[in-house]
Amino acid sequence: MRKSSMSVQELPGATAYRPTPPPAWQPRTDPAPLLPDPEPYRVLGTQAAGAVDPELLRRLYRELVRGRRYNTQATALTKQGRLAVYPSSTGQEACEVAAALALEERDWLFPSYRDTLAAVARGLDPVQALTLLRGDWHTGYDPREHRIAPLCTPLATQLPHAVGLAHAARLKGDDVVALAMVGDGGTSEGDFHEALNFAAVWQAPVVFLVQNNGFAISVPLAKQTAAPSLAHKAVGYGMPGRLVDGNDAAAVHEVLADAVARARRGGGPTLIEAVTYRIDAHTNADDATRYRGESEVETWRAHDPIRLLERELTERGLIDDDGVKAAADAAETMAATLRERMNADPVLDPMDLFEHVYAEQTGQLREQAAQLRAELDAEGETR
Amino acid sequence: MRKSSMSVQELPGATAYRPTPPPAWQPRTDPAPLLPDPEPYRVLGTQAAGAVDPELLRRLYRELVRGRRYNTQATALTKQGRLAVYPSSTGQEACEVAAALALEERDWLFPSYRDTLAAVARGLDPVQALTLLRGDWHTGYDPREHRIAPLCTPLATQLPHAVGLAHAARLKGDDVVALAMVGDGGTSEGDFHEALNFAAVWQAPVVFLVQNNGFAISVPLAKQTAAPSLAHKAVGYGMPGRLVDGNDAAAVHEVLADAVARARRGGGPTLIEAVTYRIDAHTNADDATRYRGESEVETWRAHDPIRLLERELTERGLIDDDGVKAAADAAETMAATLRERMNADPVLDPMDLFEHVYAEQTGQLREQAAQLRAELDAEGETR
Amino acid sequence: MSTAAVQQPAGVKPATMAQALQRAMHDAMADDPSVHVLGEDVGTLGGVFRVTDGLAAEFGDDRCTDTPLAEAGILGTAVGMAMYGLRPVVEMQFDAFAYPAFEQLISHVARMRNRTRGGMPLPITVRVPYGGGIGGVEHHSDSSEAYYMATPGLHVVTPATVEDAYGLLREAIASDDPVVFLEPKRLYWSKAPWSPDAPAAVEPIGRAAVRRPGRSATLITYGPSVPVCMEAAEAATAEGWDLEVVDLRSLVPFDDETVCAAVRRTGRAVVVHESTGFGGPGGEIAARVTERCFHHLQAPVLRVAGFDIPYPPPMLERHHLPGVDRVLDAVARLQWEAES
Amino acid sequence: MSTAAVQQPAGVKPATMAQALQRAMHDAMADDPSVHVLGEDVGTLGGVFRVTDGLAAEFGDDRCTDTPLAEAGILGTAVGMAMYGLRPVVEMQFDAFAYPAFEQLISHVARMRNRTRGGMPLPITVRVPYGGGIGGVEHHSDSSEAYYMATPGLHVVTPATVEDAYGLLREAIASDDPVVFLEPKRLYWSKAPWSPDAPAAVEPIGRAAVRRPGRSATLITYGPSVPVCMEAAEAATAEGWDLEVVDLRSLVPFDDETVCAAVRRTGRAVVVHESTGFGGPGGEIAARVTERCFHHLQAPVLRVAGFDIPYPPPMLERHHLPGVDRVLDAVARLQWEAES
Ligand SMILES: Cc1ncc(C[n+]2csc(CCOP(=O)(O)OP(=O)(O)O)c2C)c(N)n1
Ligand SMILES: Cc1ncc(C[n+]2csc(CCOP(=O)(O)OP(=O)(O)O)c2C)c(N)n1
Ligand SMILES: [Mg+2]
Ligand SMILES: [Mg+2]
Repeated sequence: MRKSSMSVQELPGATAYRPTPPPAWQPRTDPAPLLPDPEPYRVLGTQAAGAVDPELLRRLYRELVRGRRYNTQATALTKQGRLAVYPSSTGQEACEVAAALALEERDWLFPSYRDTLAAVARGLDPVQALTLLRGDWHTGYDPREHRIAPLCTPLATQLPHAVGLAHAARLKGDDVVALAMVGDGGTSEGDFHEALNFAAVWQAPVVFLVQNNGFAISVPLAKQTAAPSLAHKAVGYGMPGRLVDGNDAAAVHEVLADAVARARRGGGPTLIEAVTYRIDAHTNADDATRYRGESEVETWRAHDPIRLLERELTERGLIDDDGVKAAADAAETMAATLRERMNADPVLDPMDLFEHVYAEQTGQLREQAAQLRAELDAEGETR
Repeated sequence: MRKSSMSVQELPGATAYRPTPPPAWQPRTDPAPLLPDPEPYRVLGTQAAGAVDPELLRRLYRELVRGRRYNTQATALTKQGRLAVYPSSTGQEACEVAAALALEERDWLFPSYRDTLAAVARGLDPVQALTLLRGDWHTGYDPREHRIAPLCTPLATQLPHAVGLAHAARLKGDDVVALAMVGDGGTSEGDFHEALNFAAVWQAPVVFLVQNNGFAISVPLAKQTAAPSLAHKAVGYGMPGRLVDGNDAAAVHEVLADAVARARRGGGPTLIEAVTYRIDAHTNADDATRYRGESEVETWRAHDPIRLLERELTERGLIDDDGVKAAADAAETMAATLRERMNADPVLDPMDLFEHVYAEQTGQLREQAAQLRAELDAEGETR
Repeated sequence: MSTAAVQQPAGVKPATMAQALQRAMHDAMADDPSVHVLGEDVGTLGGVFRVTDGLAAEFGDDRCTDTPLAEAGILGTAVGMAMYGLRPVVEMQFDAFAYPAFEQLISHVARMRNRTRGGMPLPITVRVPYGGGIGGVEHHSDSSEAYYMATPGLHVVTPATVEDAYGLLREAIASDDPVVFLEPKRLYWSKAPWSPDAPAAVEPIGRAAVRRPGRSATLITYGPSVPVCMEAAEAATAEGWDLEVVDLRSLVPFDDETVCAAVRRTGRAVVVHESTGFGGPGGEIAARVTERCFHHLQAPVLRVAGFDIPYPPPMLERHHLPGVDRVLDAVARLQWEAES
Repeated sequence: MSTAAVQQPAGVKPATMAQALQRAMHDAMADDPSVHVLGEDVGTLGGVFRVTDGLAAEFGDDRCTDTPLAEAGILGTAVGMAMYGLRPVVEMQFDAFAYPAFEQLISHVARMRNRTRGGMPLPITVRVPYGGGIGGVEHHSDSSEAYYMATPGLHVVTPATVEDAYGLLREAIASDDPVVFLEPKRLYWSKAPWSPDAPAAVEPIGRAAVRRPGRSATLITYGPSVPVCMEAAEAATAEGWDLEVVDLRSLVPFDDETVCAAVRRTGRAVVVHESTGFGGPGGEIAARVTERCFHHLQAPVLRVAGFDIPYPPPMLERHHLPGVDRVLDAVARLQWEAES
C-alpha cells in the first residue's frame, strides 16, 4: 500500500485504535442534585410548617402586612401625583419580605425596580426607597450604608453586579453574601446568562431569586420561555436550582436561607424560582385588562401570601386577635407617616445636575453650571 | 375581633384556606427527555457502526481527508503571507464535515470564523471561503446563493441570525432548517442564551452545534463553565441536549441528522455539544505552548477523527488501499489548486470601499469617493 | 393653523403622532406581507406607547410578535428574518433599552450589506422611542442619536410632525437599508390635522425641511426640538429677529444642500437638540456647516443642547432640556453688533 | 532623539508601548492590592497583545483573572467588584468586542456616581485596544471613541507615546472615575527610550500636549494619528509650512485651553483622526474650537478622518487610513491665498 500523504498513520502519537470516549471526557458535576424538585416547595399547611420557629412566622406575618400596606399606600401616592410611577409588588410580598429577612446586615441586596419593598423590609426608609419613583433623584439612599444596590431598571443588569460584589468580598475574605432579585422576563436577557455563568465558575457567594410573577408587562411566561421551569436553567450553569411557592413566605424564607447559608460556607451560587403572581398591573400606568382576565387574578387572590400565613398562625394558635391588630396598626402607622412625608414637596437644587458626574467637575461642566446658575438667577429676578 | 384594615378576609375572592400549590403551577415540559446522555454518543468502534450506510462512511472519510489537507494547506498559506490569519480546524474535521453533510441544499449553515471547512465541505469554493482571512474582502461569497451566512467573528452573534432565518422560513411555509455553529467559549455570551431561548419559544427549525474543542484561545473549559456539560444548558431552554464524541464523524453526523430531521418535522430546536479538541493553536498568530502541554495534545492525536474512521473502514473491509489513495489524491489536487489560486494576487479596486455601504451612495460618500479617486489618479501620475 | 381646519377635506381629523406611526406600520403590513413587527409587548398590549395597537389583532401573532425580553435577541433574530427576505420592524421599548442590542446593530445590521458586497442587504427598521420630557425615571429618556450617527451603514431618521411620522416610517420600512427610526417620545401625543386614508406625500429620507423661512438666523434642529424652535422663532419676532427653522428629518443621510443654503442666506446659525452637547450631533452639524459656509458666517455656529450630564430625574429635567429661552439666549450671542 | 540616547541614565532602554502598559498595571497592582485585572485571556496567555504578560504569574489568578467569554459579564462583574471597593482594570480584547458591554458601560459604569449622588463611585478602567493599521480582519479595527465621548460620566483617554502609555494608565487606574482607556493597536510595538524603574512623570489626564510647536497651522490629533501628524509636520517643512501638533491625550475631559491657545496662535487648524469623519470626534473638536476661536480663524477648521464606511478589509485599509498626504492636502486647503 502506497502511503498517501494524508494517511493518519503518519500523525505523531499514533497508537492502537481504541473505541474509547474522547480523552477529556469526564462530567465535572453530577446534574441530578442540580435539578429542581418537580413541584414548588411549600411549607405552610404542610408538615414542614411545624418545624419553623413561630417567632419567625410571626415576624414574617407582620412584615407581610406592613408590606401590603406599603404597596397600597405607594399606589395611592401615584394617584395623588406624589409618585411618578409605582411598580407594585402586591401579591409578591412573601418574596420581598423573605429576601430581606434571609440576609444578615453585612450581606448585600440587589433589587430591581419592583423590589422597593424588599429594601424597606430590610430597614431602608420608605421615602428613600421611593425617591427614584417620586422623581427627585435616581437612587435615594447611600448603597454602601445600607448594602442595598441602586434599584435597577435595565433588566438583569444588576445580576453581574451582585456576582462581582460577592466575588470581591470572597477574595477579601469577608463573610458576605449577595442576593440578587430579577423577574421572569429578566431571565431572557443575556446578562442573566452571563451573571449566572460567572457566578458558577467563580463559585461566588451569590443567590439569584427569580420572582416568576407570570408576566413581563403584558407578556406571559409561555411566550418568555419553553423551559420546564425557570429553576431548570440552573443545571446549565452547574448550580442547584430550587423551585418554591413564592406566596408561601415560610417556604421562600427557608429556601433563601438555605441558599444563603450554602453560599456563606463556600458552596457557591443557587438559582431560586419563586412562583408567584403580580396582582396589580405592571405599574399604575399599565392597563392589565388588555392582556389578562380577572378570573386568573381571582384564582391567585385565593392563594394570597398574607392569607396563607395568617391561617397557619391562627389555626395553630400562634397569633391572637391582638397580634393581628398590632400588625395592622403598625402597618397603618407606617402608611400614615409615609403619606405625610411624601406629601411634602422635596427640596430640590437644580445645580445638583452638575454634581457627581465626575469626582471633580470638569471645566466644561463648570461653564454649563454657570449658565444654569445665571438662568436661575434671571428667573428669580423676574419672578 | 376588631377587623384590621389589613386583614386578608377583606380581600376579594377569599375562599377557604387550601395548602395547594400556586394556581399557575404545571411544569410545561418534562425535563427528563431534554437531558443529554451522561456520556458522549459514539458510533465508530461500537455496535451502532454496523447500522451506518457504508457509502456515508466512505463519503465522510473522503471529506475528512480533504478537510485535513485543506487545514494544513491554509496554515501553510499563512506562513507564505497569503492569508492574513487562519484559525485551523485540524482535529475538528469530523464536526465540520458532518455539519455540511447533515444539511440539504435548501438548508442554511451559520458558520463561525473557524468553520471555513464546513463551508468548503458544503461545496463553497475554498478561495471564496478564505477571502475574509486573506483580507481582500469581508465575506467572499454570496450568502444567499450558497445558503451560507457570512463567517461570523463576533462570538455567538450568528446564533440569533440562524434562529430568525429558520423562524422566517417556517412562517413562509418553507421546509428549511438552519444549522448554527459555535465554540465552547461562545456559549458564555449573552447572544447564545438569547438565541436558544427565542428558538425554543418559537419552536424554530434550528440546530445548534457547539464544538467544545477545550479552549477559547487560551482559556480552558473549566474556566468557561461549571456545568455538567454544555449540552446540559439545553434543559434551561426546554429543548433537548445531545452530547456526542466530536471526533467520531459517524456519531456527529447521526446526531446532527436526527436533530435536523426533528427540526424539519416541526419538533423544534436541539442543542448539540460535540466534544473535540483544537489540535493547532487558536490561529497561526497564537502560541499554544503558553497555556497547554504537548502531552494533552498527544492524547487527542490518538483520538484523531480520520484515524477513527479509517480504522472502522479498514477493519470492516469497507475501503481498500485504492480508496485510501483516491481520497488522498483528491485532497492533494484540491490543495494544489488552492495553493496556486491563492498565490495569485487578488485584483482589488480601492473604489470598492464606497460600494454597498448603502443601497444608493449618499452625497457624502460620493464626495469621499471623488477624493480617493483623485488621490489614486495623482499617485498613478507620479508612479 | 386655524385656517387649515377650515380647508380640511373630509377624513382629515386631528391625529396624534402615535396614531400616524401605527397607521404607517398598518399600511406597510397590508401592502407587503414580508413586513413583520416584533418587540416587547408589541402584540396583545400594542406597545407601551400603543404605537403597535391593533396590529396583532389584525395581522396575527406571526406578523406582530411579542418576543421574549432580550433586545439583542430581538434585533439578532430580525437580522436572520431579513436574511430570509422579510422586512422586520423592530421596536426597542425605550432608548436605553436598545443598548443591549448595540453589538448586533453595529457589527451586523450596519455592515451586512457592505460585508457581503450587496449580497445580503438588511431592510430592517429599528424603532426607538427617544428623548425626554415625559417625566420618565432614569434610563427612559436618553437621546442616543450620536451613537447611531457615528455608525456608517445606518440611516438615522426622526420625524417631528404627524405627516412625517407616517411618511418617513413608510419610507424607512420600504428602504432596502437598515434605518434607525427615532421617535420623539414627547411628541407621541402631539396632534395635527391628518388624513389616514389619503396621507400627504412627504419629502424622502435624506431631505431636510424648512419649517419656517426667516432672514436673521437659521435654527437647525430635529425631532423633539422642532416645536421648541418654532416657538422660539415665534417669540423672537418680538426681539426683531426673523428666524428660520430647518427640521433635519434625517441625520443620516445629511442634507447639506438644504442646510447650507439656509445658513448662507442668513449668515448665522444655531443647532438645537436635546442630546448632550459634547460629542452630540451638534458638533458634526456645526463643523460641516462651517466647513461649507465659512465665509458666509457672521458668527460661529452655536449649539444649544442638553447639558453634558446623565439624563436627570423627572423633577429636574426641565432645567436640562433646551427650551425657548436658551435658544433665544444663543441667538442673542450671534454677534449682532457686527451688523450695526 | 539621537542625543537622547547619549543622555540616557542607566535603565533607560527602548521600550514598546505594550511594555509600558504592562508595567503600569504591574506597578499599580504592586502599589495597591485593590487593583484587579480581568478579561479574556489576560491571565495565563498574558493577553492577545501580551499587555498583561506576567501579571497572573506574579500576582496570582485572583488578581489577574481569565474570565469566561462574555464582555457584559466582565464589565458587569467589574462594576460589582468596584462597588465593594476594588479597582478593576478590564481588558476588552478588541474594540468591536466591547460592544456587548455597551449597556453596562452606558447605563451603569458612566452613571453610577451620579445616580447615587457620589455614594458609589466606580473606579474602573476599561482598556480597549482600538483602531486599525494592523491588518486585522473585520471587527478588529474599529475606532469607537465617538461612542464613549458622547457618554457623560466617562473619561476617555488615549496615549500616543510610550511615556504616556505608562503615565496615563497609572492615572486612569488611580482615578476614582471610570476611564475608557483606548490603546492604539498599531502603536503597541512602537518604541522609545524609557526607564521602567523611574518612569517620567507626565501631565495629568485632561491636559493636551503640544508635541511640536509651529506657526503656520495646528494639527489637532490623538492616539494612532499622532505619529502620522508628526511625520506630516516634518514633511510640510519642505512646503514652507511650520505645523504645530497637539496630542489631545484625553478626549474627555477636553483641554480647551491648550487647544484653543494653539489655534489662536496659528489661526488655522486641521483635526486628524482615524475614526470615521461623520459623527466622529472631529466634529465636536472643530465645532468647539470654532465657537471659541472664530475671529482668530483664517479658514474653517478642516477634518481629516477615516471615510464614512465600515472599516475596510486588510488589503484596502491603507486607502482608508488618514496618512501624511491626506493631512498635507488638508493643510493646503486652509485658504493660504488670504495670507498673501
Ligand atoms: C433591558 C430592558 N429592556 C426593557 C425594559 C422595559 N421593561 C421594564 S419592566 C419590563 C418587564 C419585566 O418583566 P419581569 O422581568 O418579569 O419583571 P416584573 O416586572 O414582572 O417584576 C420591561 C420589558 C427594561 N427595563 N430593561
Ligand atoms: C464578542 C467577541 N469577543 C471576543 C472575541 C475574540 N475571540 C476570538 S476567538 C475567541 C475564542 C473563542 O473560543 P471558542 O468559542 O471556544 O471557539 P474556538 O476558537 O475554540 O473555535 C475570542 C475570545 C470575539 N471574536 N468576539
Ligand atoms: Mg414578571
Ligand atoms: Mg473553543
